[in-house]
Amino acid sequence: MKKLTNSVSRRTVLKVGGVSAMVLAAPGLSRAQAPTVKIGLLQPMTGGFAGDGDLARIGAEYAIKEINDAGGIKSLGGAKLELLIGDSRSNAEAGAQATEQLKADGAAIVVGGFASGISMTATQAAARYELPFIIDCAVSDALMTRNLKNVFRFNPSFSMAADVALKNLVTINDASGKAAKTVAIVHEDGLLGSGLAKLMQARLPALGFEVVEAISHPTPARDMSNVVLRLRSLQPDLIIPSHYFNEFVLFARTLQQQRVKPKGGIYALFGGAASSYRFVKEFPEAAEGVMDVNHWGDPKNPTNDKLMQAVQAAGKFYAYNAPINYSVVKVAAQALEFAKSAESGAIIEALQKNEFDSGVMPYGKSKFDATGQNVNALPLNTQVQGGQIKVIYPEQFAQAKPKFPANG
Amino acid sequence: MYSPTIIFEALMNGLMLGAVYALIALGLTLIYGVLHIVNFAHGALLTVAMYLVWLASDRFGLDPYVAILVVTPLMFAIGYCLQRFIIGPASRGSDNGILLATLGLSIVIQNLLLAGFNSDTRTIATDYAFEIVPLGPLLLSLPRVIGLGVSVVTAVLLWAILNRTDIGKAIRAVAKEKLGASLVGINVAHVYAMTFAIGTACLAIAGGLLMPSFYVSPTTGAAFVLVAFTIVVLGGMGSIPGALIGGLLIGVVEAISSLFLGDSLGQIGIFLIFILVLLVKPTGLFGARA
Amino acid sequence: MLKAHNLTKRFSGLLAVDDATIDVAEGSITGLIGPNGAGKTTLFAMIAGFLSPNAGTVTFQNEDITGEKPHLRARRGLARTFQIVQPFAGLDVRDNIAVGAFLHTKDPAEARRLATLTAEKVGLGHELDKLASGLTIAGRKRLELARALATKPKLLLLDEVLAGLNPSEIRDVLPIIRQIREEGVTILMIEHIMQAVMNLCDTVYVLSQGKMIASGEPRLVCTDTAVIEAYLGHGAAARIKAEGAAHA
Amino acid sequence: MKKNFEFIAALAFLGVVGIAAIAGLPGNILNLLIFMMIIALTAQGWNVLGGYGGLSSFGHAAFFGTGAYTTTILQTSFGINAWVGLVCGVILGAAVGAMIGFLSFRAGLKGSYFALITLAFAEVLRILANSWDFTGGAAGMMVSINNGFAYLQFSDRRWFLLILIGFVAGGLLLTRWLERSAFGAYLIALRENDQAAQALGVDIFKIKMQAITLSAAITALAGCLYVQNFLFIDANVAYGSWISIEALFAAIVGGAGTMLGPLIGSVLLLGLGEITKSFSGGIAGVDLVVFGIILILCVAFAPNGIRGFVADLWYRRKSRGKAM
Repeated sequence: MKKLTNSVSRRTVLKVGGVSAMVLAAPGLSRAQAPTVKIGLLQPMTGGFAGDGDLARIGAEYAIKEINDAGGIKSLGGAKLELLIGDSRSNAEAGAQATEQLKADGAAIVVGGFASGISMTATQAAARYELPFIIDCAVSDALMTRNLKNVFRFNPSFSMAADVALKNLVTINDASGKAAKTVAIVHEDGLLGSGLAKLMQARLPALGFEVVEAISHPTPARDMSNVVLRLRSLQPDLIIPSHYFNEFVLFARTLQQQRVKPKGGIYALFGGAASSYRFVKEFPEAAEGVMDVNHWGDPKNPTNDKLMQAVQAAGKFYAYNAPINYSVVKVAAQALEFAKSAESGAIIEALQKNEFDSGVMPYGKSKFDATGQNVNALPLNTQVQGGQIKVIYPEQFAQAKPKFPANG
Repeated sequence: MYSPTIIFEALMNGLMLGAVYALIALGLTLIYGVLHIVNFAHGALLTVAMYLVWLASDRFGLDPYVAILVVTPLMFAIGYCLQRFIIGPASRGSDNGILLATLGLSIVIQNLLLAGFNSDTRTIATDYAFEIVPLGPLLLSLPRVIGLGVSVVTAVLLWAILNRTDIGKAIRAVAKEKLGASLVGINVAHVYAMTFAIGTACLAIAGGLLMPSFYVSPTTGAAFVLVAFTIVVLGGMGSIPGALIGGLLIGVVEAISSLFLGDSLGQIGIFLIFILVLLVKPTGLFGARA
Repeated sequence: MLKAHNLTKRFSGLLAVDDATIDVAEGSITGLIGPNGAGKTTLFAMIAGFLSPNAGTVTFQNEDITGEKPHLRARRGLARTFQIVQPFAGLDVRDNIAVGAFLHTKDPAEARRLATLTAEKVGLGHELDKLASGLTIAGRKRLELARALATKPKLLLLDEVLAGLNPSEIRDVLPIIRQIREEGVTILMIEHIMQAVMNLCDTVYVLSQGKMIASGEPRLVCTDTAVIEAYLGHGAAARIKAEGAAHA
Repeated sequence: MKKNFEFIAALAFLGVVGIAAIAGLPGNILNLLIFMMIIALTAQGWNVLGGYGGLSSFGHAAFFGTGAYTTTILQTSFGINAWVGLVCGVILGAAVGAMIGFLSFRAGLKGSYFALITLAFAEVLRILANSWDFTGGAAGMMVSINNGFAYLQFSDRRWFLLILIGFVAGGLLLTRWLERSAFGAYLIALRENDQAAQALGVDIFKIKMQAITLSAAITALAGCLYVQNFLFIDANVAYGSWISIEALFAAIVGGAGTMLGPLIGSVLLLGLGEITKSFSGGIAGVDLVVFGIILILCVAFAPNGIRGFVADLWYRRKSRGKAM
């Protein structure tokens, strides 16, 4: 049984390899028909996260157009890139299915994944074919502990981001003369929120903060007024929230309504709405002063502005999905360039061995370690100031000074 | 641990939110009491109502509270048609058939909304959403206070409709004795549809009360409907005072338990109440004898 | 064989059966009659275990079964039919009867063989493969009977098996009931059709407004003043007697 | 006779699928088939209780999830063999079924009440699994990748599909036994009329308990196999309402209370879902709208599902043929 398995899969690999070898051999013969290499973009185009998928597609398409306009993949004879979109339908199972489909449709490499659960099953599906997969923004640490050699992560992991967030918080707080001493954590009871709460409770005390309470709530939440009531009674200097978009909006609005204004303001890590222009435009008052540590494009990179305009032209609100997917496609293209082949093994090797330009992300040179994690990935601190989301930290990317304490 | 003011305020919060829960449950329990069915499409219909309120505000600039006046007859018509032309004929009176037809309907509605509006959440920004009514040391949210008031008025109105009008009498007759009612010339299919319509119209009011401070997405209704089921079961399936008191009770329980236990565990509390009532006293607090 | 003594059942204040006693002798056909709403079916339900009495005892073959569940009584050999026929609509006639036969055998083939035999006994032999929902009223009544018989009862409780049948159908069913008794099954039947009661029963009990008002040989009971008044109203007995005297 | 024909036809269908898979099918088709078989098995479980017993559960996720979590936890936290995990998962799933059944049937719940309480139990389990540490909390759990028969994981998923086909065929066999046995007759009898069944000596509590336990065991098995394929589970996947709904959908659309219903339903629904998705041009939810409409249409025009509908047509044609 086993033997048959191996021989067949090897034959399949050979066949695929053969086809691509033929394609690669072709350019000399038929210049007019430029070969194409397919890049799969796995995103939730439907379901609960459809909005995120949409932004990601805009970013990815922008990158593809840029690359093709600049002459395609040069080491593959100017091969043009074609974007295949796989719809993960916002759930883990469909994510695996869509990855299979991308493979069947001939994707040489897949980027995306978006959420941790979806990325988990999708990368596993890709592993069956040793199909290279670069995760765009899923943060769960567990994703990179599986020894899947086809899987890479472009974005910072949760613990990397948490380190940065805590370090920056201390720096900002120190600069204000330690305005904030007590902290309340308000989090959704899912993967993101619970993980954050646990980590913050473990590490904040050592940094001189007192965690007065960690309040969890379900998603979707019907009501935040009782959570806010508790906060009013606790009077923390700083609130660290972690929710998805809807709950963040509900929370911020309820805070505003109940006149709860913690001195230090709101400091979010991967905040659901804090880095969303939609929130900022729809509820400017509730959003003002909110700080977030999140994936964010380098504001000093001119391409980032162009991306923002492209998003606005499509009638959407800008969020990190666009720049990060623009950049991850760029990385994939560079990997193809290095690999000089559209074959899985070569691409994986190229990803392991080289350094990459990070597109519009503030990662400097991206480099993947043995687990596949980009060691130079870095989240940015943002703050809503005057109805704009401004980068406030680290300094080399900062557009504005932090306003801290936000309500001081 | 908490100051009495905070606890009292949580209590008020619970009462005020519970009133809106009760309004949602009123429709559900009315439909159960007459048609003897659990309407699984109730949550989806609440979502429809909320979208209609949102549309009225977004497209025509209507205030959500004013929109209630427009959306209520609309929802009434939708409810009537659904029961008269889809659920009724499709289920042919079988209990299981109705259960499945309403389940199918809820899936259709929810996903039509998804296809039409995608999954973005919609909110209405109003000037008064953040207003508070200071009551001594308490800060009560204005939309919530309005919610409490309107819910109580609606419940009284519903009671008056059932007890003082011809259709109300027909509804009560059908609820008591379907065969007898049809023998004395009451059109049972019409009465069923009217009941469903009234129950659905209640959702329009609930939608209007929620929108100023809440959001709507295609799955929003689902978050409320399980609570509504609990209230209906707790109050006694089919009992209108039961739904009202059950709603207020659940609101208070939720508020107090989330104050002391956190919101996540508060949810389990609701389900446990639900399970316990079903197991121990399926007729609920005010239900008719089985 | 069956002793139901001093049974009382209250429904939220309403006294449906009030201290009623009934004895069924082994091998007999015993009738239970009474005007509509007298509580006959309630009494039946208590004997079969579907309702538990507020007071009184049910003894079957000298064992107290008052608190026992219906299915355990069925296993003792106490079977009942329902006034409103309740066929298992999704099953064909044979399988309907087999449900009863499974009480004594777990072998599907044997149960279906028994079911076929029972069906033939009640005259359903040619409709074995029909769905139960496709039977006529008379057919369903027979099915109801066959299903109960398939449990091999010692005592059969028949709740108006003749109601709703036309005279010729009744004529067909009467010998079947007699035949069942001849095979050693004791029968207690609720019946409205007096012709059948007079014809079949050894003993008759009369229930009126929850109370047992008379019992005895059918002929005697029918002339009992209390019985006539229960059916026809106060003073009716006297009128009938007077009329009878006038005719004589 | 006709039941035999159906049974053989179903086995033949499964055989053809198996042979086609061995001969070589693209990965996405293979994936779809695997998923169809998992849903078919889940629905076969639902069918025992909901179809034959007439007790519509809206919370079969409770069993699916328990099976899935049990095998996952045993494998990852205790290093227990996948097959042993599978057996334990099935047993624990059955136990949860028995517990829910004991509570609900003792209280005499049926119809809407039973539907609601099963839904509530599944939700409670979902919330608990989402917050407990030993279920991995909200992060969910992963089964590590280890290919081989002993691990019930295969680098070549055709073998996995074949195993699934085997289980689904086992489900068919079980259903066939059920239809002929005393247990099955009792189950249908209590569905149609529990009082009449009691009068015939049927211990309805016991039969219902047996039915929910068997039903839960089969669905738990499907949950275990689900994990072996996706290797990842979290509370929303395991205990989410989607699996309850899909189990119920497949069984009812295919034909509740029939041997072939669950298989027909799952193949049809998932197949149709794929087709709709490819035609809906990326608009979300269209496939589910179609599902919902099919359910309503089935309730209205084919109360015995596709299987019943086709059988009716078949016999009507046959009897017309006879008349001529």
